[in-house]
Amino acid sequence: MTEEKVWESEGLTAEEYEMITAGLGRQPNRTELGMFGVMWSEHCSYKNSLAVLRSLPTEGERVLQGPGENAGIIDIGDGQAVSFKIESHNHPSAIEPYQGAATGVGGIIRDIFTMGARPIALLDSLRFGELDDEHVRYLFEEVVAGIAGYGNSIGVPTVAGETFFSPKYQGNPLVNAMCVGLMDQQDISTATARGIGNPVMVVGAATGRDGIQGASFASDELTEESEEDRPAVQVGDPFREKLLMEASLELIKTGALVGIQDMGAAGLISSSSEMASRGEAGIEMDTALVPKREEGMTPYEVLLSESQERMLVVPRQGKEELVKEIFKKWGLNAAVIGKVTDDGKIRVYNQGEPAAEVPVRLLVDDAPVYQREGCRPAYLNELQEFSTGDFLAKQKKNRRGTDYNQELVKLLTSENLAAKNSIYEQYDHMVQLNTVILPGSDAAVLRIKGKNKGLALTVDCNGRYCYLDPERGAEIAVAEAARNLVCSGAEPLAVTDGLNFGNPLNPEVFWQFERAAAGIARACQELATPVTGGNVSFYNESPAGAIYPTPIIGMVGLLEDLSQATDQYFKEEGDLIVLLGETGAELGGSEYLKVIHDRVGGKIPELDYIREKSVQNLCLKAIKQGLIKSAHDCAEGGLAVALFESCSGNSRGARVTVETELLPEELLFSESQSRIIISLDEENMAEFSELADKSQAGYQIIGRVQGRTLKINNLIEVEIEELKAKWQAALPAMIN
Amino acid sequence: MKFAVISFPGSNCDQDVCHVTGEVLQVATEILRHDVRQDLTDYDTVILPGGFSYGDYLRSGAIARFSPIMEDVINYAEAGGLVLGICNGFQILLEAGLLPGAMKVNDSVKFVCRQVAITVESSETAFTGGLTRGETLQMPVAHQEGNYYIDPAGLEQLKADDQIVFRYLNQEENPNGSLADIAGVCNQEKNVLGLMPHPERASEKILGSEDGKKIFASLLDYLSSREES
Amino acid sequence: MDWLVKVTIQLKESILDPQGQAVKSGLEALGYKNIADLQVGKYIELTVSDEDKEQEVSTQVEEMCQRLLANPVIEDYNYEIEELA
Amino acid sequence: MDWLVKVTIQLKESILDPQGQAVKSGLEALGYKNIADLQVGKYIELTVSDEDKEQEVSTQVEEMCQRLLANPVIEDYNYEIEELA
Ligand SMILES: Nc1ncnc2c1ncn2[C@@H]1O[C@H](COP(=O)(O)OP(=O)(O)O)[C@@H](O)[C@H]1O
Ligand SMILES: [Mg+2]
Repeated sequence: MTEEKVWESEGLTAEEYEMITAGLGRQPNRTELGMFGVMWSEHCSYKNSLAVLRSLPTEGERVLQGPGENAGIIDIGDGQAVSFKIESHNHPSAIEPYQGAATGVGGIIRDIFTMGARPIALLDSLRFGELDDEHVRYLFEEVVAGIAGYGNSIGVPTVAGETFFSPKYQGNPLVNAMCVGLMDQQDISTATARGIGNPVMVVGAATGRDGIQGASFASDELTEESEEDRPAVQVGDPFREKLLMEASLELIKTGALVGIQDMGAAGLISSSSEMASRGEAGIEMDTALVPKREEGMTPYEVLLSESQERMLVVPRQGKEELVKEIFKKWGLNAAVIGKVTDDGKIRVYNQGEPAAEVPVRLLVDDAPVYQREGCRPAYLNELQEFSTGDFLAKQKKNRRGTDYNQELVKLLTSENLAAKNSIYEQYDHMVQLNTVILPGSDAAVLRIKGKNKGLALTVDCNGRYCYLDPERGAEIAVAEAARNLVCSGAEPLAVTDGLNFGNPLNPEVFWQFERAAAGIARACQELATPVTGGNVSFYNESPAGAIYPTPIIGMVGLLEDLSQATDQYFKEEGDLIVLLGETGAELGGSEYLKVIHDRVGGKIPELDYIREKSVQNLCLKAIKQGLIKSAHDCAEGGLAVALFESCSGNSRGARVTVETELLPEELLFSESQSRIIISLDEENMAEFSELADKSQAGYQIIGRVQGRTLKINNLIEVEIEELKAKWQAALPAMIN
Repeated sequence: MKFAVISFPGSNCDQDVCHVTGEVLQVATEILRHDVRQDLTDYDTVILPGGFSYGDYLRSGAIARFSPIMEDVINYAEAGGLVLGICNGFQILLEAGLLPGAMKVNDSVKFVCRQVAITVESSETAFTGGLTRGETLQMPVAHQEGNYYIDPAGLEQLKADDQIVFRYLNQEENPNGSLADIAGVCNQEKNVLGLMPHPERASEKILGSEDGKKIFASLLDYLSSREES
Repeated sequence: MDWLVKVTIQLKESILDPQGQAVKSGLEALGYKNIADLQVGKYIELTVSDEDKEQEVSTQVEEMCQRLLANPVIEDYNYEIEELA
Repeated sequence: MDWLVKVTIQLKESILDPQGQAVKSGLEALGYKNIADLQVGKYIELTVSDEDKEQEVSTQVEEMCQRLLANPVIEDYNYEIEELA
């Protein structure tokens, strides 16, 4: 390495190196340069995304903690609060899928209990290439096993998720995990270092050389060599994290803490400097005092290690022994490594020898922020101009006597619409005894013990929509998430967003990012669901190019009355089936086009907020008045698929007749937004109509729960039991 | 009446069991730490809950079995005390030799969490006295190592002594490939029971099934009639 | 003196090995068709320090296997002991 | 000709081995205090049939390790090949 290019090995640019020398008034030493390298990486500094993220709505009556802390917090009444956040672990999962996914789960769980909340649920949002590829099958199986391995062991149920396959994720899978925690508002903790002289302590696992430079690794594209990028991968220890979680929550309850922060990406340096920055303080520490499991580690290595299952805590002076006692009881280390100072500097020693001295401001607050240029991608014109109407007309000529039964079967046994039970049955989704609506329905519902309240949880995003129209695609993700919560009887409260994109230095990718953020902002504004936190993951590219833009929306909703929890399954013979909203000729970007015609293109469905809100309000009102028995969001695969899903749960049939001008494939498979399929006792229909007539939602009775088959007009008639067996067998069959 | 639930490092169903016995069934329940020796004679039942004690590293239950309190559990069981092991608790009882046989990894080699149907094979224990032989119960399982194994002679012995307490209804319902569809066994004296399904997850209507509560109810009936006599 | 001990643990022969079966079919799916048999077990490597005689180490390791490392109901074990420099 | 292959797989050095740590403290609790180091890995025993040359078997096993049995990102592997009677 030539002397002039030292910054390159730390992932910094020449200009950034200039900024550092100017800020310090001298050249940084090797350790200091390493500190800047990780702190100014995309992963820690959000340097390419911050400007755009500022446009997201973050305020609301229930928001107790917005973006900026480890996780957001919302008020759910009765002095209780919910903390939640989503986090990506894409690159580690690409090279070591089991451990990558497992440590992703471990990291997001730490973010939640750091806030003082007990983790009560996990969700996972997964993207892979197509399963006909051997390596994709390996990634898929190992990622699922890794999420299971960590979540099951630590005893936090994984209650919902989504799984989507497309060649665009070949080589760069997405593994996003969301955690939700419950707490008393009085236990809210923050990641702040305050109070001159207060001790700074490292607690939890011992530090090793694992994961050094993981944050920089996450801020770079995957290359052929990445597989050999050994130090960036860690092995998780859910057993130890369970102990760490219990010890940390016990410690928080004592009130002895000023601040607590988990050590995730960029380890000790990031946690200490961020805590100091929030408290407008300095920190002085000696790396020799950090408990280690390897010999001869340099300060650089100790500062940058990403060893898992560790926390940094700042107790009040004199509480050191209490901290040690609690951690000892749980079989964990706790060591004082330094103290809070008033000079605004991070000062690092090694056995008393100065190793680094950097102003916190320069390291954290003054990290560069770039206003990148976006540029509308060239591919869009062609794809959006693709006319599904013309295409279908042409197809019609060639395809006489379409067998819609067969098309439905083909859709339901395709990878994206196939049943996902073989995934979520690998997750313990019941531990903690709160899961009232299990995975498989629109949203999971958890009870809150001791109260008659419940929480509804979902994650949603259609990356293909976002590829065809990032802004509306993102809006639809928010709307769908809210709709999923409403269908289960909950009022949507707030959002965490996991923004997964390609290389932001590519103007076309940056444009996707900007548009998607604008879409989220608009939809969250309209639906009154503020964003309380999230995660940005750039550089999701493989030699084959960027992934679909994938802004994942995690949403939390509240049920004031748990007895109103509603699932998507038809219940009783004879019940009426009603469709809220309206079906249009909207097959652009649909599963139908992809699966049946191998096409990706067209205009994605419209989103009309007046209709969306009307449909959601009507559905929620009807649930609250006890009028309806099931509600199901009509999404990917359209009406036919949604009806089948409603039939499948309790193995009920349905007779459905819809008067329509639409082509059969449009009626059956169009993915128009703002639609919900409900079922209700005929007795309640009059009362429901009264409600519905006052609403702008639009609705029509389309049939009845009846028999053992699903019959739609004269187009489709399928045996439910038989199709259900095929639907559930499809995914396992693709793997073996 | 008083129950003890033993919490090992990595147990994660200790609070769940405590919720059901304490809140739902209203029996005084204490959670006892693994590392504190304790005279258990005052407790009417000792429950080893589910979870991943010591991360299930090496083999499920292998390390937990040597926790200090296990000596007390063994003494308690040998003196005729009632011991219930659920899932990981069952695995620990096997490792401790309080129950015969051993656990292998599921045939699928995967963790499995779902509702299964099991049948009651013996009503000769304190935990199943209120149930009828042949009765079907719906209960969730959640485990990766529930593939019960015992050698052929051992199996004959189990049958001869009526020690098979629960079986999965049939092969399809069997989530792990266990020998003879075994879901739960007891010791010869019938005071120690281990089972893979989680009765505490099926003890409240809102969670889908109350069949698990029948096991706890049997136990309570047994204990109160014992108190009376 | 320090000793390096290498322990292998396997399911007894008569007992079906689900993990071995899964790995075997995994390999077959990758095109390795001529695997007659495959078993997955555990490999434990440990360093025992400050013992003078190999015999003592071996007694200890035997005990550790019996008590903790293996489950004699279903598993067999084997070990080798090497003297470390 | 048939061949017996014995593969051992272990985590690479500076990578955390939670399992090894747990087993080591388990043994310590049982009174075995002089264990300096302990790692838990996998042991796979397989029989490869109908290959004529050891060299071919070894090429195959090397490949199997790389592709499926181990993940070279975090694991090291070793194997021995024996000719079976
Ligand atoms: N990776 C996963 N983990 C957990 N649950 C999943 C996963 N993938 C899908 N699911 C569950 O399967 C069901 C169907 O998923 P999806 O089709 O995405 O639902 P929806 O269209 O209603 O959002 C949901 O209940 C979802 O929570
Ligand atoms: Mg969805």
